Amino acid sequence: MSEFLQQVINGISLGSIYALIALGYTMIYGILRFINFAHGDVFMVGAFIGYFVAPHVISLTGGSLWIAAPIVLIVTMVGCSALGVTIEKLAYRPLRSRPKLTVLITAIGVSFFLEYGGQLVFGPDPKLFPTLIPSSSLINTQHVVIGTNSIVVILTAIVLMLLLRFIVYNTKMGTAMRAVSFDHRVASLMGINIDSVISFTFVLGSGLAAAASLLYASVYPSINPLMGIFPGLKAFVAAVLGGIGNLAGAALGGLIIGITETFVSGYISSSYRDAIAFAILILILLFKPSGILGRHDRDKV
Amino acid sequence: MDLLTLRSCTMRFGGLTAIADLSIGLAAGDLLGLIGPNGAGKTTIFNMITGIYRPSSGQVLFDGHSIVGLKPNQIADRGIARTFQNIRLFPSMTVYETVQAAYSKGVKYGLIHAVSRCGPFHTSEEETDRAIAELLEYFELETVRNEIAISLPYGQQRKVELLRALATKPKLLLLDEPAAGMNPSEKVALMGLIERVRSDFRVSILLIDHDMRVVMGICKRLVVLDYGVKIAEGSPREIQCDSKVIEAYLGEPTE
Amino acid sequence: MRLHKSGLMLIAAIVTGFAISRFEHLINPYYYQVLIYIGINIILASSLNLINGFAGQFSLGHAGFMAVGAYTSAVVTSQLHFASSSMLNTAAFSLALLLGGIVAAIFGLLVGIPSLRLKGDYLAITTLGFGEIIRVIVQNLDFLGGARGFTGIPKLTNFVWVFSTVAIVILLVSNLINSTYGKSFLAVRDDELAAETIGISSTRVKVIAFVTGAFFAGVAGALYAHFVTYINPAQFSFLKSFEIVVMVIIGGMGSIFGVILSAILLTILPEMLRSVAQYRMVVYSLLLIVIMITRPRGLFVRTRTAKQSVALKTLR
Amino acid sequence: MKTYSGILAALFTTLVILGCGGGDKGDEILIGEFGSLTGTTATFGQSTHHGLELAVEETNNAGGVLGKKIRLLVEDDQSKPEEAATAVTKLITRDNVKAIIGEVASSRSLAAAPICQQFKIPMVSPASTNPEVTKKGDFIFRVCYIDPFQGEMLARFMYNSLGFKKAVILKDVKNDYSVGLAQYFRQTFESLGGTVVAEQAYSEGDSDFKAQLTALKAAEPEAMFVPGYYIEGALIVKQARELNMTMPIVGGDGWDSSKLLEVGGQAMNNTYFSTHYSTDDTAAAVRSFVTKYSARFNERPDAMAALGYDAGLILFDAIRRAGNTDGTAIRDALAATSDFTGVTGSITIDERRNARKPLVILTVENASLKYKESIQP
Repeated sequence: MSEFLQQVINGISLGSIYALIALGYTMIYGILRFINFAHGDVFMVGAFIGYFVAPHVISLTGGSLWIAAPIVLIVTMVGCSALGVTIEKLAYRPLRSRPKLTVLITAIGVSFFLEYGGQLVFGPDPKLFPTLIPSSSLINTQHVVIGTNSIVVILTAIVLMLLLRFIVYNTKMGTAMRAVSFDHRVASLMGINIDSVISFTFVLGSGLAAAASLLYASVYPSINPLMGIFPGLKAFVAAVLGGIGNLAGAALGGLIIGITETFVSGYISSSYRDAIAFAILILILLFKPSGILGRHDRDKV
Repeated sequence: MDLLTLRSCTMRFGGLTAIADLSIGLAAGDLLGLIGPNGAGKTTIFNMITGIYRPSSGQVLFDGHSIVGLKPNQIADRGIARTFQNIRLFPSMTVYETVQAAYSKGVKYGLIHAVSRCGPFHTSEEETDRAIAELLEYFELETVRNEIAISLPYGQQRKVELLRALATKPKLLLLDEPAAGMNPSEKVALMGLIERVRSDFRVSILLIDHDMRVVMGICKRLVVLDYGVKIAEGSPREIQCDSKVIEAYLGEPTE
Repeated sequence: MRLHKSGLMLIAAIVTGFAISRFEHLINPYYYQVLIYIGINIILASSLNLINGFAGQFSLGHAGFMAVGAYTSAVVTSQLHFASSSMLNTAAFSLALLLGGIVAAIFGLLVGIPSLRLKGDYLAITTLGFGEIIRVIVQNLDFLGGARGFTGIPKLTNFVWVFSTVAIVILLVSNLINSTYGKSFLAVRDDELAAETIGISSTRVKVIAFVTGAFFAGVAGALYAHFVTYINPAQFSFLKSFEIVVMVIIGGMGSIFGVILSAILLTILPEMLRSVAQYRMVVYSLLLIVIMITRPRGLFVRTRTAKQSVALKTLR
Repeated sequence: MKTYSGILAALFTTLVILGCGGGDKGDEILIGEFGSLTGTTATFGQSTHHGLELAVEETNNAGGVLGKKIRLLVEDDQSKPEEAATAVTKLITRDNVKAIIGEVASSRSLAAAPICQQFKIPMVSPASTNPEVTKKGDFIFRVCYIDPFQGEMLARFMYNSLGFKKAVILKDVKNDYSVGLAQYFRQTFESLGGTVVAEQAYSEGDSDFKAQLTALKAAEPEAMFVPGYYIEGALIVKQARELNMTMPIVGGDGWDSSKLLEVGGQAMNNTYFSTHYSTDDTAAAVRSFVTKYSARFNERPDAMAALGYDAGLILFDAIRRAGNTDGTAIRDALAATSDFTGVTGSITIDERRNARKPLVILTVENASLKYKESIQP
């Protein structure tokens, strides 16, 4: 029972990180209808920005992590947002009216570029991520341990998700985003500037990926240029699982993948973990192709 | 016995009823016109017959057998072919290839023969080639046979689509607003062609149009639809005098 | 005479292959090796082109089929290998290639079935998932060596085997596509619904495409395994699938000749970039992005009419 | 069709022209290195490369070998076996190298070894520990010990020196090295009378191990064996400590990196791992290597760097003894290597072309490495 409880906490903590990445995937998909394969690598770049920025910030703030961490978070989010918008402008925008497949391949190209470029610039060896979240155990019994890490991860994820929800549903830009995701043409007829909405979406998505990367790196403090591949892929699976284009779905999908993976690792075998995430995905798609919370697109005749 | 029978068919999308309790009969050799204002549910009926939608309730009988629940390609195999309101040609194909695609189902050889080019392959391909050539000639399309179909003028695209449907050798042809976007003289020519096709290919036709005058000339019988409900049925003359029809069309631009 | 044209072409190709193989020892082994990789990549890209380019089903799981073929054939030859007799070797290897292809085709059927319900991105991620599942399963099978890989595969692949297969694949795909029968593939790709309404079963087309494509991916995997002589699951990850997809896209989906050229180009390019070692993957990825922006329909495809481009644009 | 043929012709021409040249210039001895300079295990490839570079520079500064300078040609294999095969073929047949050094990962060495054997070019692997590698032929050597030896020694160490009877294993299923080590450890440990009460697995590149650790903890082990690479090793130890698992944790030579303590910190206390040498070793060879390496690359050498360095020196020594650069002569000289004083100990090449040399066990106390003991073969 105690083992079970521990696994649930491990799972939620991992799942909320997946959820943050998945939100970026799902928003970009909702607006542009293509899989931004480079999203996982934006996540990776976020971790490296944090790696380079954090020591300076920490020394400037006199070592107080409670002040330093939010500053690093903001700097990283700004950095990743700038990267996301740049990628969109340079690589995706020229292709906006082209077949989705072309954009998909371009996204794969961008992903390779960031990974191999990262190996070149940052070096291929793993780096130790500095401590941003003061690590101690909140609950520490013989069998169950809950550290500040897990709690901070879960709380930050919840706050960011609520913030995102507020932006999407209660601001003018959010309304414009929803309009664009519904129909580009109609939205532009309504006087919405599609370009700025898309840029804004990349700002939000990449910012969330940046936050996720800091949380991830704080819990698992080894970062390297290829670290984005699997979390990115899993997050995408989570987005599809929840119903791609659906914010609540992405969060739910992230949690499901995180918890399932943890349970499979703990009770069956971690060697099947990567396969299990995909197996769930395939089953869901076979029985409910639009995902758990997704709406079904009907082929218009 | 009727070739096609719709027996109290209803089609609902969520809370919206697109077709309500509709019954239609079409005898072999008939040319039945289905008219009604925009949004009356005409295309929905076609989608129901061709298996794209499954009716929420009711029966669709073709040649005496129910075709509800069959897939579109199975229904096409039974002998129902259609055209689309917003022409759906294959964007990568020439006119010839488009017709070839319609023949791909009926070739007298299989995958192994296709890839190895032996057995009945060459005989069958020659037969198909001759048949396509005849059809292209009949529709006066032989000069554009190697043009990409969707690069042709609108009127010719309509013809190619009609030809593609006919190439499947249907018993029943469903034409969805074949005259849309044409000028009056083109419309007249097209109606002439449809009438000729009906007799030359011994095919029954169900034709949709929202413009009554287009179909008056060639249809012996008309069904009028409004908001998914059949409001009148009869000869063109009877329909023209029907008060409900006039009411439904009042204020409707009739081009 | 015309009746046997394909057969003659095939025989000519194989005879040429044999003739060249006579001079095998004259070719620098490095070029020889690159040539073999070119051949294997042509098989992989052409077979994926059948699924992606002709049947319009976007698959990201080709490396999985390749893995199935590679491992199946490796098991067969490790059971049947008679080093002493070249006749028996040939027989064993033929059987291994065939079985590799067949088992991969069975997996193709398994993957093809979900494709009946899924489209576009969903299909892409599902096929990617299947590929990864295959890899993970192999990784957990001890009798296949698990993560440690399968060693001691006899080196049976040579120029003749590879380029005979290349000839067969190209001929087969072009014969299929240029036949009336094959038009059903293009029809499903162009407009699935319209294809259905003229009696074409999209189910059948998709399943045939997946099974045939997987078969040849399996054969390519078997050829690969018996050339490299060592295989491990990591070689068949989704990155390998990406590589093959990129070949198809850059060659031009549905262009037989373009895909062959791009398979050649993309095998040689990394070799040419060897001198820039660490930079080469960065250069490669930049090229990929630039090509997609400037020649999105592929490097080797004639430009279509404007109207057609518009129509194709709205397709997916 | 015409333009296509044109393009095709152009492509083939490029293939033929493609980097012609290479070959001996008479005053140089060409040595080929293939390694994972990029890709998933790039960090090992680069360390080995640095070590080897240092060996080449030193040798050349001291006048070279047989009166000639050593020239090192490096090919990146992107951490992929098929790339390793191509790279080695190119080095041998296009560049005409006299010997090959590589690779760290056994999977790539296994792909390259048959090619070296075929062309009768000696290959020296710095760190491939899978026993299969040198079985590929009599031209294939290595300067490290093999997995069965290491697994056995670690099991004996845990059972005899530490005195534990109940162990658990957490291995990397994606990594052939880790799987092998786990297998040999288990065999020996059980034959000694110990029990492996639970075994769990993770995959290379993972960074969350809490699920597996929670399950292992439930088996109540006295000690844990974590064969794998340092980055995962350190994370596993760290997370284990967070989960209140205080038992001793033992790792293999994959743990040896300065990063281990950087990542693990104080959590690494009470861990042990086997390696090839200790940087604290007072032997002259080690001290000079550590000093020179740190000065040249601005980082402390890890085990891979030391093995790369030794692989180079042993090869150059063999060429010197062979008296010429003929492949067979170098092979015979390599096979006769005996008591060579390398950074990683006194190395003798045995009849299976594996290195017979001591295994060093280090422990961590107060977040710094301490020499524990050396186990002679």
